[in-house]
Amino acid sequence: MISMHIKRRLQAGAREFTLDIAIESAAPRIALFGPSGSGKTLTVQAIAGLLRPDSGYIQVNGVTLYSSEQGVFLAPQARHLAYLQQNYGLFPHLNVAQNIGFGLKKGWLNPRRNALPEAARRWIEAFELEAILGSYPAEISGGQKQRVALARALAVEPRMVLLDEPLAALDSTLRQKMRGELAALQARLNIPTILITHDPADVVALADHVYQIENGRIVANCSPQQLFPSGRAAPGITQDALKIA
Amino acid sequence: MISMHIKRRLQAGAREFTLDIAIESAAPRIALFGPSGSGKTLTVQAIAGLLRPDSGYIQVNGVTLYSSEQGVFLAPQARHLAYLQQNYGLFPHLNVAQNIGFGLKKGWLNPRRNALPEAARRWIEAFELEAILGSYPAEISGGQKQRVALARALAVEPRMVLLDEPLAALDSTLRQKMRGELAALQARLNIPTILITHDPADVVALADHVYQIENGRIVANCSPQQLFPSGRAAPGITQDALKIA
Amino acid sequence: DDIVVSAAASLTNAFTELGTQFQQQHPGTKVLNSFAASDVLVQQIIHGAPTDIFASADQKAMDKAVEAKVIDAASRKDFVRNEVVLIVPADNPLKIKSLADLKGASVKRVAFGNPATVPVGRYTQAGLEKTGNWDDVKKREVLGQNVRQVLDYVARGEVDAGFVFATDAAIMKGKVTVIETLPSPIPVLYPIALVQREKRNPQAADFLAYILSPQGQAVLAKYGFSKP
Amino acid sequence: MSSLTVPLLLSLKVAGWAAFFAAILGIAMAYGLSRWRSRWCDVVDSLLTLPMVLPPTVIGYYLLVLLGRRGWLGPFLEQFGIQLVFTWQGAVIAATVVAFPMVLKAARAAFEGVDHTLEDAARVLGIGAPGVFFRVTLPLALRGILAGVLLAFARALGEFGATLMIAGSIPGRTQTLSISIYEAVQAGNDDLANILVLVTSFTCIAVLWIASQLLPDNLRIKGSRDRS
Amino acid sequence: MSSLTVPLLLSLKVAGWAAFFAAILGIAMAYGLSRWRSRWCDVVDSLLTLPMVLPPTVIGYYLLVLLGRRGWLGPFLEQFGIQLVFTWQGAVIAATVVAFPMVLKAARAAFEGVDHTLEDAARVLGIGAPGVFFRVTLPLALRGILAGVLLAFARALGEFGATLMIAGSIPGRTQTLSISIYEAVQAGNDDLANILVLVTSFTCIAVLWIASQLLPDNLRIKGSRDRS
Ligand SMILES: Nc1ncnc2c1ncn2[C@@H]1O[C@H](COP(=O)(O)OP(=O)(O)OP(=O)(O)O)[C@@H](O)[C@H]1O
Ligand SMILES: Nc1ncnc2c1ncn2[C@@H]1O[C@H](COP(=O)(O)OP(=O)(O)OP(=O)(O)O)[C@@H](O)[C@H]1O
Ligand code: MOO
Ligand SMILES: [Mg+2]
Ligand SMILES: [Mg+2]
Repeated sequence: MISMHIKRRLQAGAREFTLDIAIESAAPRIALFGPSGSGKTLTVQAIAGLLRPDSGYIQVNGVTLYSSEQGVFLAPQARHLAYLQQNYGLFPHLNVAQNIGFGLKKGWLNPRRNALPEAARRWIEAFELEAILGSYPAEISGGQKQRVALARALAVEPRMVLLDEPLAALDSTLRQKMRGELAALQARLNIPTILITHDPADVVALADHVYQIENGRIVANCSPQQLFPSGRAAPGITQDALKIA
Repeated sequence: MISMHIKRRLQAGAREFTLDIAIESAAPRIALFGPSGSGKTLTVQAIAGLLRPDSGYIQVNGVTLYSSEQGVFLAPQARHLAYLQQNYGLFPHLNVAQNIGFGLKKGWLNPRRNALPEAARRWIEAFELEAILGSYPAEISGGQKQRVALARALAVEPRMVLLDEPLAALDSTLRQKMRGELAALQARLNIPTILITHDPADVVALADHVYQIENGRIVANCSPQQLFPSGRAAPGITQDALKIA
Repeated sequence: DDIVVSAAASLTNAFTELGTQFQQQHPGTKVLNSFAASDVLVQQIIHGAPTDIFASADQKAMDKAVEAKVIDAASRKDFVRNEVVLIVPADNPLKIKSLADLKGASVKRVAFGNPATVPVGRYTQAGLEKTGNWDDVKKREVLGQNVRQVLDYVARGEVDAGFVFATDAAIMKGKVTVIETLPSPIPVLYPIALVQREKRNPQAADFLAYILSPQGQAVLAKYGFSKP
Repeated sequence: MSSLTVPLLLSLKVAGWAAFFAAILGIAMAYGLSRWRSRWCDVVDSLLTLPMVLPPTVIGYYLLVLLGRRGWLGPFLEQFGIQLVFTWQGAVIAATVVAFPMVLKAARAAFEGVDHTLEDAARVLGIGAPGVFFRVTLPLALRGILAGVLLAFARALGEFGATLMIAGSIPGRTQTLSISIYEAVQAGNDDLANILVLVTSFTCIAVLWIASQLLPDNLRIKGSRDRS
Repeated sequence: MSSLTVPLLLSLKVAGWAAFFAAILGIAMAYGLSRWRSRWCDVVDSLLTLPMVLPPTVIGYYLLVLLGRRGWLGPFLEQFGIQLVFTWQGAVIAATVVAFPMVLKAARAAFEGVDHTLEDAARVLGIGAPGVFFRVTLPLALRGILAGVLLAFARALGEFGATLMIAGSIPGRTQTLSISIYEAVQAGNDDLANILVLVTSFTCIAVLWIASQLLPDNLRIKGSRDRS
């Protein structure tokens, strides 16, 4: 479903970070796994069109999103992806309902305060957001923000879903529930997913193939079952499994 | 170590949220556990002095931080606490070294770009931040931000530590390492801690007493062992245990 | 229809009344006065301001307009005479009694119009040069951008003395005292003329005639202007 | 009474239009500058600030040279029957030129303060460039921009030097409140001047206050609402 | 040559001091207003904007009434040997009054745009109120404030009406570049005017450009650095 090989150098003062990521997978659901600062977020941003690689190509479902050779760089708008940012990226001037409906209303104007498109309703119920529809991002909790951002990303029925730690701020009950919702969505729409997570349970439930990133490079890949045989492994075990993989 | 009972009503448009939290604990290390939007962050903000209760009192180690009866409301500056915000709250105009040294340099001027106080060095090593000292918050990854915020909070050697999901954005290796660092800090300084987390392993390692919040109220409290007998329980088990407690 | 008149600032009060009277006699006609320093008016007219009549406070400004060929030179006439006077604040703290007293050490500041840009300044400089007081005054100069600014400075006692038109001094009788009239080598004569342009209001000539008529001259006399 | 309401309404009309044009121009240029990553940005910005640095009268003079009947653009405009000298439209142009750098500077600072990750989020959600601008960037910058536009309005209301030059001071047609005040002060008519100043002040406070209430509440939030 | 450098240096001195005082005043008041949660905030803000709305000449007139030799404060100041009318210090006051609303409005918008959670973070870290202001709030608002201060400087450089009134136009002492330009234009001395305008423009562009380079790079970041 995804085939990419990109290079990009980033400079921050004296420090330099080189991203050199090659992924070639027929699996519709991929997980990126790796230590903090290894390049997971940058990879996903490159796929979304927010980071322009220095060279290489990105293909999703046969569509070329980027290719330095062919001189193709699709604008983020034209990629029809959903991207859940690690910091949520909610619009502070819009309430929860407007945030969720944002991508569903095209054109030059924001959705009205109480207009709620049908397509959004499904996610509001699934993620238990009814009560806070009229609140602004500054007035809701961390977990609520994460759920709103997820609903906003999924509501546009994207071609592919990019999730950067989608469930990190949630308590376990909610996390289980939303994991189920995401899995059901994947099954229903057969929608390719790239997932960044630190939770083995997420990987088992939401991915068919795991790529391990370290220091800007893919160092290994395997199936979730190889990584977490029990499916409910404790963190320590996880890590060991990955090292073997 | 902490004794508090506070009430506060919050209004966001038509929605209303009532916080009514009573905690009375001799345990130095407390965990707050509860669903998203239940009031954990608000409780911790009240202790830090960032949310002013409508009525009640807050005492930490015998020091009255707030009391509506006595008309006491200590300024945040005077409380000598460390607070790790859920969204990190890093200063965008200061690099990582300056952010970490921020609380250590009093007065009207920010620390210089390459000045690194001795007290900060310990945390930079412990949290593996050496490489990014010169970078700005916009140039580092999510997990790096979380570690910088934690180092900044701990560097001032506070009377009490308030941690709002301190390890949520970290991969498991790093999470284990930092959990160990925090536990060591608690043991060394005998420093009271209030921890918000969704990870049972954090609770077991870092708390002596667990309070469960729901909808703005404390609904139960128990020891971590009662909650997670194995110490490495999977999320599903956790939740069931809590429901019994 | 509208007759547009560009008139020197020192004519403000007199021309406002003239316009009103003319309107009463010619119902349906409106006289629109635009007042500013004469040199400003010249610039506006040269650059095509849709004005019908130009009344200047000195010949130099009118000459500039004629040179630029924006004036119907045949209609040019001197229509009033004025005088430049030395004034001091009403209470005259320095007891200035004549031009010669301006030399005194206690006299710190004397205001007058900027000769480069204001007619009254040009008259003042010429007059003082003739009486031989120019260098003494120049040392104490505070330049005004028009007559009224000079008048204001004197009325407030910010300067020790100043030179203005007699007609202006008359407006603030209670606040300033006229010491003496400055002899002027150039006669202080105001010229007026029709502006040369295609769509000039035909009634403009009538208004010009009215200003020159005994009725008009009476109004001007009321404000202190004498016959040319 | 009409000696008060006529210039007042004229002033509001002129300042309103000037603020409007200044806003459009200033916002467009500021947005361009904030996106244009080049060393020349700041130079162009300074160049565009020049109308503030030159004395308004001089701006007025250059406008006269440009737009006058014998100016560079004047004859061209006249073909379409557009006449700017001595009309209120001319006053609008003068006030716009003088006021628009304020919108420019304020809007540029505001645009550069907008969090780019939010614009990114909108883009990924499939919203095209105009949508991103009108739905995310502009609302998030609105507070700063509004401050600039209000400054521009105030400046336009007080504008006087450039206006006097290009539009003249024709009562009822181009005599704005500012010019009336100026003339009242010049004429030594202190009472009228004080009344006019009071009226201007009151009007201006009212307009600015109303405008500052326009900012929707939800655009005032930044970070968490004050909780203590 | 000195007919150029003397007014230029004087102008820079006056505008520099005026921008400095306007910055101090404007920042202090803006900070107060941005913290003061009250319905009256916006009214006070509009009131403080008034110096922009009144014609500069009128501001100058009121300053004269206030600070003049016979004004309300003038005699009191004179006891201390402080004389403001007809001095360059007077010009600084006039320019400050006219320019400070720009800093006020820009700084207020900038302060209100600062994320409060960052100030909270600093407070909890034990930093007192002045520290929070100078180390967090001010740097985060600096971009907007600087825009306002530069506007104020430009405005002060171009200030002319109020300056002319209170400082007079004494060549070499209070005749600023703006006033020189005005006089050259009025006198029809176009060549000199053009040279002076070029000098002003060039100086101003240079000063504004240098100032805009003062903003440290790390204060330009907002959200992630542009990655594409
Ligand atoms: N704008 C930038 N300029 C320079 N370096 C950057 C920039 N953004 C990120 N980096 C660096 O690139 C590396 C990879 O960042 P990335 O955000 O992809 O990490 P990550 O794998 O998502 O980590 P985490 O799990 O902590 O979120 C990090 O070391 C980071 O410091
Ligand atoms: N400024 C505010 N105004 C009104 N309501 C608010 C405000 N801030 C938070 N709330 C509401 O108060 C409740 C508790 O919020 P809080 O941030 O404490 O939740 P939390 O327990 O930390 O949740 P999470 O685990 O998702 O971070 C939520 O329902 C939230 O929407
Ligand atoms: O043109 Mo005037 O009347 O000398 O100011
Ligand atoms: Mg990341
Ligand atoms: Mg929270």
